[in-house]
Amino acid sequence: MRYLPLSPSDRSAMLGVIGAATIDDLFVDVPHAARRDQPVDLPYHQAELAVERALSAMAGRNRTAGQGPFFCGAGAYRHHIPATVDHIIQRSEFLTSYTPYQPEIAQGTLQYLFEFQTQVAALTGMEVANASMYDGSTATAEAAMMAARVTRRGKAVLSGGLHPHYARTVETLAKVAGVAVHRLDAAIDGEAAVLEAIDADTACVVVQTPNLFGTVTDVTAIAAAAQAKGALLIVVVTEVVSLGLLKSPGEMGADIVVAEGQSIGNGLNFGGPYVGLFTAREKYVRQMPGRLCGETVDADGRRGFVLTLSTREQHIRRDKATSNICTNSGLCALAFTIHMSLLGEVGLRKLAAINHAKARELRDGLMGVPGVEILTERFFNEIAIRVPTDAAALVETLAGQDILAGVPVSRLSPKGGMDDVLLVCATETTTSSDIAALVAALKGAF
Amino acid sequence: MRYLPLSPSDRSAMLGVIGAATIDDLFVDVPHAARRDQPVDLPYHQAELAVERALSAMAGRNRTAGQGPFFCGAGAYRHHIPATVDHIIQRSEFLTSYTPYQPEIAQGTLQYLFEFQTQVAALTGMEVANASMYDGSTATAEAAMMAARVTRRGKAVLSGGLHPHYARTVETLAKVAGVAVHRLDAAIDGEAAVLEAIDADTACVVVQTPNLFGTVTDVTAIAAAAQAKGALLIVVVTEVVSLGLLKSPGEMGADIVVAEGQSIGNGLNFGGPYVGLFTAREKYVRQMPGRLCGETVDADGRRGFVLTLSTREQHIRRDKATSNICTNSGLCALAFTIHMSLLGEVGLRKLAAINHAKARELRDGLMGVPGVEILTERFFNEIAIRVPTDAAALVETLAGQDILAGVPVSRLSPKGGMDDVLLVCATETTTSSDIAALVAALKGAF
Amino acid sequence: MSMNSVGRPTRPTLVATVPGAIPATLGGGRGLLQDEALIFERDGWDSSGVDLPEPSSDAFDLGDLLRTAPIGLPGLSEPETMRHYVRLSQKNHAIDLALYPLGSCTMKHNPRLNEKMARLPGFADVHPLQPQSTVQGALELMDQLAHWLMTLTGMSAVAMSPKAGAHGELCGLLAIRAAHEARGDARKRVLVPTSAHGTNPATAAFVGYGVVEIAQTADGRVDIADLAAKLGPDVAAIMVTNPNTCGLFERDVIEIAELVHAAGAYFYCDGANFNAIVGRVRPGDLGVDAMHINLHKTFSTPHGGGGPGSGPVVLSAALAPFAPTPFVVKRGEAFELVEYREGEAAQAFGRLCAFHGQMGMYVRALSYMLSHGADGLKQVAEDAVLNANYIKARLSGVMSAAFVGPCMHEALFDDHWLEGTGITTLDFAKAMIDEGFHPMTMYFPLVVHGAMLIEPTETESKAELDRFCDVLLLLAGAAKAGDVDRFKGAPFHAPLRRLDETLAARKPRLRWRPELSTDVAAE
Amino acid sequence: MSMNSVGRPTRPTLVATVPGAIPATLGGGRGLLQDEALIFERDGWDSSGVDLPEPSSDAFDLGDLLRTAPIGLPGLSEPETMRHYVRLSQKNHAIDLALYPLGSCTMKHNPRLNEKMARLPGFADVHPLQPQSTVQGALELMDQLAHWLMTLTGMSAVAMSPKAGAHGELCGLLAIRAAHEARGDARKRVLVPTSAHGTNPATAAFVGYGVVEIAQTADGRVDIADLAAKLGPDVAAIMVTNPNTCGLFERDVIEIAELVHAAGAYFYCDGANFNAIVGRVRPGDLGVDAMHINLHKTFSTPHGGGGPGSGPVVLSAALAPFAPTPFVVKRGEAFELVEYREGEAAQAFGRLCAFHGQMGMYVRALSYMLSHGADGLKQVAEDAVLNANYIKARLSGVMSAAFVGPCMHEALFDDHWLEGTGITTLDFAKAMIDEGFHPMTMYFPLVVHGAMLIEPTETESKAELDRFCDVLLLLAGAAKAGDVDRFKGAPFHAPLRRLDETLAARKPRLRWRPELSTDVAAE
Ligand SMILES: Cc1ncc(COP(=O)(O)O)c(C=O)c1O
Ligand SMILES: Cc1ncc(COP(=O)(O)O)c(C=O)c1O
Repeated sequence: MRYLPLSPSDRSAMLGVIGAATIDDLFVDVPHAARRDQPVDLPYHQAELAVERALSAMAGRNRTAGQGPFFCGAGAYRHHIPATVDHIIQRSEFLTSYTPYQPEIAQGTLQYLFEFQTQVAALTGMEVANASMYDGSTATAEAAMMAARVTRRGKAVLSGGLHPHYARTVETLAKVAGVAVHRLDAAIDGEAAVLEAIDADTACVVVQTPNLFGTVTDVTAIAAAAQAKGALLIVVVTEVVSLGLLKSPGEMGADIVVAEGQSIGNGLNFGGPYVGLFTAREKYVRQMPGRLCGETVDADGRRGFVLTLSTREQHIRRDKATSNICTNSGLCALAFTIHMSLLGEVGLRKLAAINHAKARELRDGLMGVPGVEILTERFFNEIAIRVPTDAAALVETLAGQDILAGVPVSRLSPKGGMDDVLLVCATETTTSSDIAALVAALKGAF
Repeated sequence: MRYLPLSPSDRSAMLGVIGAATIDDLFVDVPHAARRDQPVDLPYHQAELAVERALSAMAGRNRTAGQGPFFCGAGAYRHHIPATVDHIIQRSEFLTSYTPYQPEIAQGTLQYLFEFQTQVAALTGMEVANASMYDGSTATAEAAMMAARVTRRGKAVLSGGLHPHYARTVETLAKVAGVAVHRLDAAIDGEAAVLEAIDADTACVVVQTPNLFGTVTDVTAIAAAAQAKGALLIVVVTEVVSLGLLKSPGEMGADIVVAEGQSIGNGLNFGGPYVGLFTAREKYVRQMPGRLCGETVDADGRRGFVLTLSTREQHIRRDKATSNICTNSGLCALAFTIHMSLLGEVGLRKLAAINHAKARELRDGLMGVPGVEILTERFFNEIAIRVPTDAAALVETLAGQDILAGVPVSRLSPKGGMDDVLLVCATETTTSSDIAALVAALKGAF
Repeated sequence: MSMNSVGRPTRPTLVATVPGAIPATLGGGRGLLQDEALIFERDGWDSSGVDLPEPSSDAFDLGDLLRTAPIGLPGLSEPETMRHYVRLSQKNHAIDLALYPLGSCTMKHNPRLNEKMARLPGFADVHPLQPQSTVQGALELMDQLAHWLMTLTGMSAVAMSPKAGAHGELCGLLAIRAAHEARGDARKRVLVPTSAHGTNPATAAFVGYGVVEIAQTADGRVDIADLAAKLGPDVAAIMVTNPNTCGLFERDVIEIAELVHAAGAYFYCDGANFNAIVGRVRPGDLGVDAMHINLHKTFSTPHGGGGPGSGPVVLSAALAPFAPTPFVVKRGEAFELVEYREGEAAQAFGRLCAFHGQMGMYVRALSYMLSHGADGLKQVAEDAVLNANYIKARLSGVMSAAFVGPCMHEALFDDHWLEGTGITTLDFAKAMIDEGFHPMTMYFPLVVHGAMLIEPTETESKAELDRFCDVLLLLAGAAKAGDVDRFKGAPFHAPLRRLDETLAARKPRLRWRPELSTDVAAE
Repeated sequence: MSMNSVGRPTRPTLVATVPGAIPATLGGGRGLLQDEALIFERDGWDSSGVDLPEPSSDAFDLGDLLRTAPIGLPGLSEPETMRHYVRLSQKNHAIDLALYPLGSCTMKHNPRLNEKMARLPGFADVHPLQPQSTVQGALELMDQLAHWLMTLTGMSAVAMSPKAGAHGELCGLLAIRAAHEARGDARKRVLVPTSAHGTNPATAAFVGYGVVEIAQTADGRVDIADLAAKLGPDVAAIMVTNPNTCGLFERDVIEIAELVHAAGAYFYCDGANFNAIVGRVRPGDLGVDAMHINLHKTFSTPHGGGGPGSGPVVLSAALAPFAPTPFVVKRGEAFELVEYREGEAAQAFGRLCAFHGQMGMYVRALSYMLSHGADGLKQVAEDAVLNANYIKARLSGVMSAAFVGPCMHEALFDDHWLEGTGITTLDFAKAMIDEGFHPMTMYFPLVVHGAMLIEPTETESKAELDRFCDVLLLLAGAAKAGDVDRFKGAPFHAPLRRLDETLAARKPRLRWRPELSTDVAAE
């Protein structure tokens, strides 16, 4: 067994040192009824070649995004990731290290976390960022809980543009945490409607921009109005590349900004692992969930970094912690940081501009398809369209023609009354011929 | 331009320090007629995504060995390479370092070279091995030249089982070095015939086992007879996995053993880069080509390794050097060493046994095809068969059915009179259903 | 091309280095160890390490929404980026460098086959919301992994989506809560042993339960009497780690389960330590109702400097109906994702996150399981336990083991043996760094004074264990002999010396700011 | 899970390390730097790091041919293998760690895109002898790379198969020899400047030519008068490196070519330094007949600790007919390999190796070329030359430049400036190691006393160049101030101190042997 270094003779020598006759002697504390002498009913060990074949066969039964025209977004975006990123994150010293609890021999991880926090804060326009959450949806749920702690209020208002998976994640957690959730009806362009739902017990309003339908919203007024009523504004971003083009939530007055960071440095991976970004105003830092990396010095006066303010965390505060999170998305954060370091401001702005231009090209193409109605007015790289048929069925048909046409809203909200709405997205990986193929296929589809 | 760190302002600041007005001032020594102010007539720089697409498209126009039944060998063998190998050779410290001329900061490379030399010597049963050659064919040519130096004789006798590309490589070099080459006619099982061609001016006889046709030969008697006549025996191995099963050339008395090491740790790569193994009896060490790594100590008495005996080499001895080789196959040697460390003797022997068993299975299957004649009697993992048609045309036909049926001898020796002979090979990557597919296709082919 | 002295071999004077005689370098260099500034401290505000084509249109349609102020993100050319991160990486310890004996963390070898498989485009380049007909292979993989997990644990169902252990705890407690609520039996409290990992009480509190601690016996197990006393109609669940955080198997686990079930509560097992028993003991046979499995521990997906992980939760028949969406079911030959509260998921307690969980980790874990097989996984548990007991045996003469009798996959020591030396567990740990080892888990579990929790895992060779034990015994000898400076000042040989955590917490600097770029040490 | 001191942040005493006060470790550890024995020195004779199925039949048919004696190859489990090589790797300097200013070696950034492309199964998993109809993409790639090389050099043909620079020299001289022989004009000698790289005379001798050295002028170029005097009916070729190994462009290159051609000889150009002029000067415009191009220098394929490389040779119209087999031609839409001396290859001088050359390197080089494009490659040359001149300008005040005037891609210094210090070029170089830099090429070219040849390449940032120059100036200051120990004893901070090369050469130990495993130092 290739992963096990002990040889039979090692094993008996070691049992000798221990003073045990057999390995069973070390399992004496296990109740007899539960001890299994024989392996469980599963296949036995296999050669690397055999495992590789079995998994490759499964992989071969999936249609990859890169294989042909592809327009899916809705919270997960296909971007080109420079080869440098994947090379670096596979370095043993990053890949096979643990959480940097011993800073003297973990400066590699700690310094990139500090850089990550700085980049995330800059990107969102916020004051402090943590060292990552599981993903955008769980970050959103934690943000709502944090708002409740900060405001000591019991209600969260969710916009109708918030990604339905995010909304349901918030609802699931809020329910047991005793926070009431008021979720508005789906609306293509209605983030501001959250204001009407604020009452004296509202801890936060949660809006998304670009929202599920691709609509971009200036939240400045929402921020001011919410704060005036004592509620925090939480802004959710599921496509962080947009922040290369769009005014940041921080500039617009958000109190907490959470985001899905996957678009930078991380592949689609069928939904995970992704990387949640969590940022807030500095005054709320002690209420934030997750790890924080901070700057300090060593005994020789050299600059160094450590995990800090951990008196918020479960391993110190236990049932008084701000969150139960422990393992986060370290390596995905590294991928994010590397990709962002490569891009820089110059590259990010240009990448965002390309995405937007591609989406305009897509929108223009779709405008030429009889029966298709463009629903999203102000967008970044994704729009909602109305089709004269069931969108899910249409997507299935086009998949048969090797075109992945986008995400039907019904996939996310099965009973949302938007069965004819389709979300289509374009990024720098979308080509003009992809768009032409979609347009042609749609023309033939109804 | 992503690989160039200098910014325009860096450039002008630097020109200032240099005291040059423009970059052209630094190119003053170039004759005016040859200075080009405009880029040459080739495409301009492209984004990583665009390059990746262009190259992937080309890659997509090749039928990969792993895509379906595959039986090609004839000097390049498809084996499974553990993922660990490719991971390690991509580490920056190995991939992006130079020849280890500064041993204090190159012990990583030097130690693996020492391990490589030791493994190669053990595998071939020889006393000393060098730090690699370009590939098996150039190693063979260098071996013949070395034999001429050692014996001060002027003729090399090549067996009819020596790979034709190797033979032609020897001939090309021998011609200008003033060494006469006597190359015997192709023979399925005739390595011993070299003995008859030895005369008083014969520096070496070159035999191959397993030879081009897969035939395995005990060279003990050849060694003794050649040495009795004052000639060296050079043994060529193109499939080093065979040495896990077969008596080593060293045990059988060879003076020089050269081999293609690709089978261990290195992929097919359409023919290169591969790794040449070069070994000899210790007494000939100062006549060997290529780099040698040796053990020593540092100023604190710690063990360390250095490149040594370089007074044989071109950078010291210039026109008196044993060879002109400089850059060799370092990283391929590393891949070899890692794969061999994983295998160990236990794994290598088993791998070889599997290869042999697969080839027997293949042979047995082909025996059932009417019209096919098995030509090779004692084989490792490859055999020659006679088919009742032109072998090259047959291979082309079967390729149309997505079966790569092997290598026609006419591909290597176009006028060799063996147009109906096909070389077929099986390794641990060959499945029973691959073999069944080939057998079925052959049954339908003539 | 380079050579020493025109090709003539050179010979140094063979004089060993006198430490004090080593000259400090002029530029601050330390041989191969490169100092490295932050990316913000170089002049990269106008640079980039990517080439991109010009966009085909402008973005003026976005008007006021456009970002005009500088963002503050430096760009580095590709060579600079590579060098920056490679330099940083070399300041880390890693499992690929040496033993990483963090108790409770299961730092085992991460096979690169798994990395390769996770990067197959068929897994890595697939969107979570593609039509299900186009991702049958991905769903099959999830289904197969689920089958392995259920078979290895002997449980009825598994919720795949939790993204780490703590998220799995959340999942389990939410299922328990839903089960109680379905019976109209809202309960308010969860029992947690004092030795529990911090995530256990934190999760219970997060889910709205009051946390009640249960005492531990002198031999490091749950105090059954205390448990019995604290059980009652208000108790929703007990959360027990087994093997527990003292590295011991809860001998009375079946009795515990019976007591808990008799009280109408559920048995949540923290499965972080499953590595000790995988393939040898099925938690389902012990009466467990829910257990998370850290794929990033037992099933070798890499820790990645803190994540990502994956924490599927196996569930008993009683809890299975409440599993969150989504999950995979097989209908005929086709795999299907159940994504909403309908059909099989009618009683689902909700959704834990967007999409379907940590696919990248699933691929790695299944690759590992297929490689090891049922026989290999059993051997994993045995070798993990053997290695821990070997360390315990070798060190017990000098260091004080916290409990007598065999341990499971980790050996726990207290700091009793350091009494009077003036050296603390922390000091001892930092001296280990100089010797080339990562320290063990310290000061956890809380029930043991100055705890040192050593988990070697099964992927350590006897030679490495011996090297480790030899060094610990030498250090212990030095500690007892009063060689205090070696410990108090340690580490001396690491990239940095001990860091000032108090300063970091008192004046938090959580991101780089231009105005603060003067030397922090100046304060 | 691990924490310092029960979660309370700790603060070290802020006392800087006194070098002499650093205690040596007890186990010999040095923090993160791991000592590592040879694979033969552990107990791996019966182990393996692979799992393989049982063979389906025995091998008794091979009878006496079977290997029965032990082979002597240890096997390591996968975790041990990984750790062994990762530990070793950290003892290397690398371009990814810092400037690697080896003159004549062009240690530039190696883009990882190239690595990724070379690993596409369509390139990596293709057999060289598959039917050509199944490898059209591979042949297309070779054809495209050939097109780029011919266009960049302005030459008529290119022989792709040479496996490195020296192999390319062999190719070029064989073509020249064949061209002479085709005219019945067997010539016997090759002219080589004294400053040439060792491979030049070695290759000429290998091909059976007598080597005649040509003198160099005081300004570091070929002495035309000496050349003219030595040219004659017996001279087959001249081998000139341009830019030459002093880092200078051969001003009179066109005149040289004319002289050589007038004498019926060919002009072989060693293209190792093509990086200085790529995209800016076409060797074809200079009268060159043959030139090898090290793809592993100019076109960024990685050096890999010594190889593999690739050395395609571009040829003038005069030499093109003699190019070796194989080569790619396009017939209609199809690409075809000409593998034998027939058709276009009727006059081919032969074959240089099995198969078709270094495909893996071709993919990387083309990936690099497409990325940079014609505009980027021109910039490469300019930045490479700019960086070298910047170093030259910054250091010239203190160190003695070998020649006046601008250099090309590398700056050459001699050891004049060290006179009287007792410090040699070698000593100086070893002190650079302590400061974190790889030494420059030393004692080459031979025409300059104590040569120091510094080639930064274009992929170094100004910041890194400044860091490098700052350190060199500090070191130079120390040298001149008589701080001899810093140099004589250096390196102090590297994994090893200076090695005894004399011992290695006098008592060669070229492989591990069980009987010699006692400490070599004991001798
Ligand atoms: C015993 C125990 N429980 C729970 C956890 C939490 O798991 P995770 O970090 O995956 O959230 C850990 C992780 O360290 C643990 O050791
Ligand atoms: C000037 C010069 N010529 C030739 C060579 C030989 O090239 P290779 O090492 O690729 O054989 C080198 C390599 O260092 C060189 O610098």
